[in-house]
Amino acid sequence: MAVLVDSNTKVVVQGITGREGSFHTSEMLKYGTNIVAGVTPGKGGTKVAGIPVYNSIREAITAHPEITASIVFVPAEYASDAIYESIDEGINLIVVVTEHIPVHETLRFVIYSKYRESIIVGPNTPGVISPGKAKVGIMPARYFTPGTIGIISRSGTLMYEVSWQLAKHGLGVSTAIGLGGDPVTGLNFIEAMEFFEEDDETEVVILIGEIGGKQEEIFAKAYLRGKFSKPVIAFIAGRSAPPGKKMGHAGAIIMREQGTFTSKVKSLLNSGILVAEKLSDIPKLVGKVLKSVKM
Amino acid sequence: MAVLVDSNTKVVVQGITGREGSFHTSEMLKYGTNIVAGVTPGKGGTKVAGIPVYNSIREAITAHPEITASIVFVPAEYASDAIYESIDEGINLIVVVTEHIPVHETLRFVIYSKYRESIIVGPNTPGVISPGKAKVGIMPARYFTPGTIGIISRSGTLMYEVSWQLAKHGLGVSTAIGLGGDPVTGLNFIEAMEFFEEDDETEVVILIGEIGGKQEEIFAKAYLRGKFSKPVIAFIAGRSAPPGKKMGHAGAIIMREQGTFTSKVKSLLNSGILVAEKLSDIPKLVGKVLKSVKM
Amino acid sequence: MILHEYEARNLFLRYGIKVEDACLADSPDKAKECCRNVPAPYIVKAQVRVWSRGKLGLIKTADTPREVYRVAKDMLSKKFKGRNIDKILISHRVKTKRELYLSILLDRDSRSYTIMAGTLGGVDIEDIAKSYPESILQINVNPLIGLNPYVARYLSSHLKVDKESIWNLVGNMYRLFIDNYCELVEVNPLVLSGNELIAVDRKIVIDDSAARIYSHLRGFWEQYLEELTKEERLSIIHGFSYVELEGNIGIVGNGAGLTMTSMDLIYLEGGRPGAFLDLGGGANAERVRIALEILMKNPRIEIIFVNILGGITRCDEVARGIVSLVSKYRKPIVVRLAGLRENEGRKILENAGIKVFSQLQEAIREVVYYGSTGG
Amino acid sequence: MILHEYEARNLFLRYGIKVEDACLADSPDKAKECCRNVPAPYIVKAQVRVWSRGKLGLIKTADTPREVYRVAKDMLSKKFKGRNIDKILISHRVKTKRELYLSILLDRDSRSYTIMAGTLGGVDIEDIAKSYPESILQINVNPLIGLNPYVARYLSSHLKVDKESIWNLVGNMYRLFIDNYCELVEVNPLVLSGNELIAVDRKIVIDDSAARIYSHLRGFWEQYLEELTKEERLSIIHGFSYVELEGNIGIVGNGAGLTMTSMDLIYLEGGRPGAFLDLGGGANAERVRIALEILMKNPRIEIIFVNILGGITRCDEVARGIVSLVSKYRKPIVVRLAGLRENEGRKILENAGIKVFSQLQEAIREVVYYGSTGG
Repeated sequence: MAVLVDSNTKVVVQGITGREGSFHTSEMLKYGTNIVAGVTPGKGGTKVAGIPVYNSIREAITAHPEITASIVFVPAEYASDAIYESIDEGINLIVVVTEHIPVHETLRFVIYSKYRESIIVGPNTPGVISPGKAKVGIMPARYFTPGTIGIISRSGTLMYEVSWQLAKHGLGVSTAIGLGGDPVTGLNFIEAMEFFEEDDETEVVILIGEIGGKQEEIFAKAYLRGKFSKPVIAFIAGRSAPPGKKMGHAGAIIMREQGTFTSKVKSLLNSGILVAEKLSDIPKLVGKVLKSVKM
Repeated sequence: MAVLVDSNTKVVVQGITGREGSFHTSEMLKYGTNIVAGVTPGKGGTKVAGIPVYNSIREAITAHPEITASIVFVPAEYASDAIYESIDEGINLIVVVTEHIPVHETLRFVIYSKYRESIIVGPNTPGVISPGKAKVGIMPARYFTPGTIGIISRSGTLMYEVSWQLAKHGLGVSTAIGLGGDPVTGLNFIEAMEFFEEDDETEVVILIGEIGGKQEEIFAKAYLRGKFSKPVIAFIAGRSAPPGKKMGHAGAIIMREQGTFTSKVKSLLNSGILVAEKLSDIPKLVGKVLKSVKM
Repeated sequence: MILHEYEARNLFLRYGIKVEDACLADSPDKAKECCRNVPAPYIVKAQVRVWSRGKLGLIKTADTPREVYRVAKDMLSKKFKGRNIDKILISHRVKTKRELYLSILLDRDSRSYTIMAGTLGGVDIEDIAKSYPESILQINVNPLIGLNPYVARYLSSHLKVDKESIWNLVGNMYRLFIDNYCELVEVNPLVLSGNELIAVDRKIVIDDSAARIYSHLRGFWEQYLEELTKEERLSIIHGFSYVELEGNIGIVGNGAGLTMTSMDLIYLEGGRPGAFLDLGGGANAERVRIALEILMKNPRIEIIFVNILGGITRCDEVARGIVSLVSKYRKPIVVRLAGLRENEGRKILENAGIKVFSQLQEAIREVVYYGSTGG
Repeated sequence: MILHEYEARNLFLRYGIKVEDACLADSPDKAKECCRNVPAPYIVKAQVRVWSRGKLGLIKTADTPREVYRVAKDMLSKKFKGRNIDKILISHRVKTKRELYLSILLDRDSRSYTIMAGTLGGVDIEDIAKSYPESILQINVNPLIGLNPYVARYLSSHLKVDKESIWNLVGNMYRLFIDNYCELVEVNPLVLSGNELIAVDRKIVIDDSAARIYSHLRGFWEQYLEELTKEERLSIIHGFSYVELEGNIGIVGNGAGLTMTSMDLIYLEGGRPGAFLDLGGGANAERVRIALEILMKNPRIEIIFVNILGGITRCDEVARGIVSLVSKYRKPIVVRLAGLRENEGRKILENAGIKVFSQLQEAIREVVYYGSTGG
């Protein structure tokens, strides 16, 4: 088992004819992902990497009713429209790779997706990978090996880094979910954890957070209330970031947003979650937890 | 057990100082319903039937954090605002008695309630009663006796009628839910049935439908797919209604809406649901089903 | 409420939608005069609130002002459903490349709006839906989200019209639909003339509940009330649902479900319902009296069945209301009554010679028996 | 991007919100001239994009035009964060009954907008929130629903102001907030003068992603870019996140998380980060070269740490980009590189005398050592 994506996931690529879209279509196909169609308005009838291209999601679904997921490479200006199209046509899982979508637009389609019961991952996400089964995203496959550890990360490259360090210690990943670096995303930590909690194969979950927002604190509170039973190990980036600055996608540091490094680590520890000081401590902590899980 | 309301339900009455609001507050109190507060903007500080009145839902909840449900008697012009107020303040169950709320407004707050996970019953509903426990509504108590039969009805008076006929045959009701007579309502048949499906006490459910819309057909399809395990007995009003006419709240008969008597009865029967020809046949059918359930 | 087509046309104009040249007339002379401003050839349409006017012979073509005069004279002398046809619209018959169909409606079951676009316009959409379902494209629009640009892509590709034109049109129709609390906004046919999209015939249905309370809809609402009979108007003011039928039994009940069920049972027992009157919520004595009076005055009605399952209503009050009317109008009444002070009410009625039942089925049999024997 | 206060004031005016009399000046003479149109007494405010100007001495009062001249001269001769203060706003100091606080912001965690209303305005809202939390009312507004009338009831009762006035004000602020893709629209203080609500000082933060693509925000965006250093501008054009810090180690990474973690590790090992540069997605050779050049030109930076965990990027290309720069600028570089053709890349770098690591922790130690010994 794995969460969100596996070998049964049938993918349509939105924005397949663009530079990013076509490149990653090939990469995903190489990995074994089941890509069945692509969409670019006006480019219907062509092919990319052997995959048929359609003018609209409805056309794609009419030809391939088996489609269950979409990955979006459409530029920021047109991304929201493409996402609404997929939600409205009933696609269950929508992975939004696009960066720089205005946050007001994200807010709207994320709320809408909850009503329609579509799952949105991202925007600004590397995507989701279930090693050995499928990747619906842009992550480099080489850093991921199959296993029983779930990863939920706000940062893409840290997700690769952690998975790689695990691999070097002989530890593998069930599914790694990149939540996306934007201030508002479709899945948050709690919602992503709900999938892992239900997944028989996942024994422990690594949560990679960063400064900004209060998601980690909110997760910690839910964990403390006993919402989840599986062990969680956390790592928070940004301990040395000066206050009031935007560090990459670490979110708008608007006043009144407390999400500091200290408050996050404190509430996580307070909820019985192990917090790694350095990335390189993670495999060790996982090893410890797995041992206690096995007992 | 019972669904939606019971003796633990703590109610705030919106529009408590109006004629309907104050009258039914007394009636509900007489029945034993746990009413803890009322709201009418500008009337804060007064009392109705001994219940304290507040200017807003937030004030009411601050004083009575135990509130779990609201019943709305606010006139149509202001009803939507009152409903949004309750949803936004986190009230779980909102029973909307008000008639004549414009359907566009209902559509919006119903969709919003799903996102916020508030349950709306109505508009234009007699409410919900769990006989012997509590009524959050305007139904006459005398027709309802406690038992193991769930009722879901689009019509108020038919719900009373059926419950009364059951009572005369020694059969009682676990909970009766009036969906409300408007074309768009918060709960539909499927959503209401989900509650009964989970309720240990309910053995059989009576579904009272009428012409207009396709809700009954949609329910039948879900039932056929095996979504529910409990037996259902249906009754449909309007077999003799001439096509193209609005019969009371039987909904706007806009063209392209097929919901005829025949199509409803056909799809219900087709799904293995018993359909009563006359109201008076219902107790007999229930008796039969209960016997087979017991075996 | 179905708007008159000329009201709909005015709304379309106000929302920047291109419509055909037309002119409203209430006499054959005025109709001929209209032809000065409207170029030939013509189409003459009776302004009545009904579906499918074409099938009912309420739409005629004419090529000259003289012919318009003749058609107008004929049409304006007719009655439709008991009312005089008093307004006709003289429209220019637009030369067309293609006739299309476009509508937005409120779909109660999917809890959304639905856009329907058809490549075969100008004919009854229900017939088309049956015979050529693939000619109709459906797009659901969520009320909280509104129109997304992809809607224009879908419409443009299905209807084979320019994306920008259809985006403008559907955007304007959508604003009209929302602002005016419409249950339906329909263009049929939508005509492609040159490169322009023209809304040549239109239908708008407005939600009565909204028309009742919002001042910007008051004009339509008052016009609507004005055209009703006194009885229908009275019903609307009091929140009744009143429908005239073919038979001789008048049915009054509180609640649509109960009233409909009474009608169904009468029908199953072989009786002929002649009017349906749902009191709605709050069946107090005064409302019952007003409702009864409507049925008493209806000449087709020979016997009245009252079905009150009150609970909260005081039955003695209701009974007194009924009794006061019976002496005045002398039509037989059968009553099924239950509620507060039921026994007191029953006594009052029985003293006045009115049969009272508490079981629905028995009451129905009595009514049907009375009805078939002429009281 | 934080708007300048005068830009915010113009937006407020355009949305029909009452503001104080004011005039923008870029010289002491112009400031004095402003006083002809703005009645005394005055408040003079430096136009810089920063929070809490009051605390930083960037807001001064003045009672006469002469005093305004003096204050202006002083203010315009100052620097703030390395830049000249070149614009000041001369505002009329409004007589007040009460000072209030009102803002709308986008709350990522509750996935909604939040309205905050405070009865104590004119001071730092964060201080107030700590000391007098009950003085602040919070109302969440769902983006798909917008403002409901009850919001006016809540605000009016909390702020003790007339319901209609506050409904107008919050409605206009909300439209401004939505139309301009704001992360924050803030009025502090909101002044009650007579019966009028006047937005006397304002702050607006606009979402950079929206400003990048929407033409109606282009004016603000271009003004913003114009005020940046060449390096910052270059960063924004290429989608980098560039932040200058106090130390001597420049950090380049792909991905905010990885770059921040590099910074954290350097800090934990005792090194002093001097600049943070996140390349964002797509770390190709050209982007790496441009980013490196920004750091090479930063005089405070003595050593550069490059952390590329590419995977899809061809490491040999990146390596060639780095090598070409090193010969030109001669600052030491430590590289952590992983990805496609990693070995080829490593060879190219090592041939140019650049230390390459594949383990992050080892690379960090090397950088910190270099950094503390001065390379």
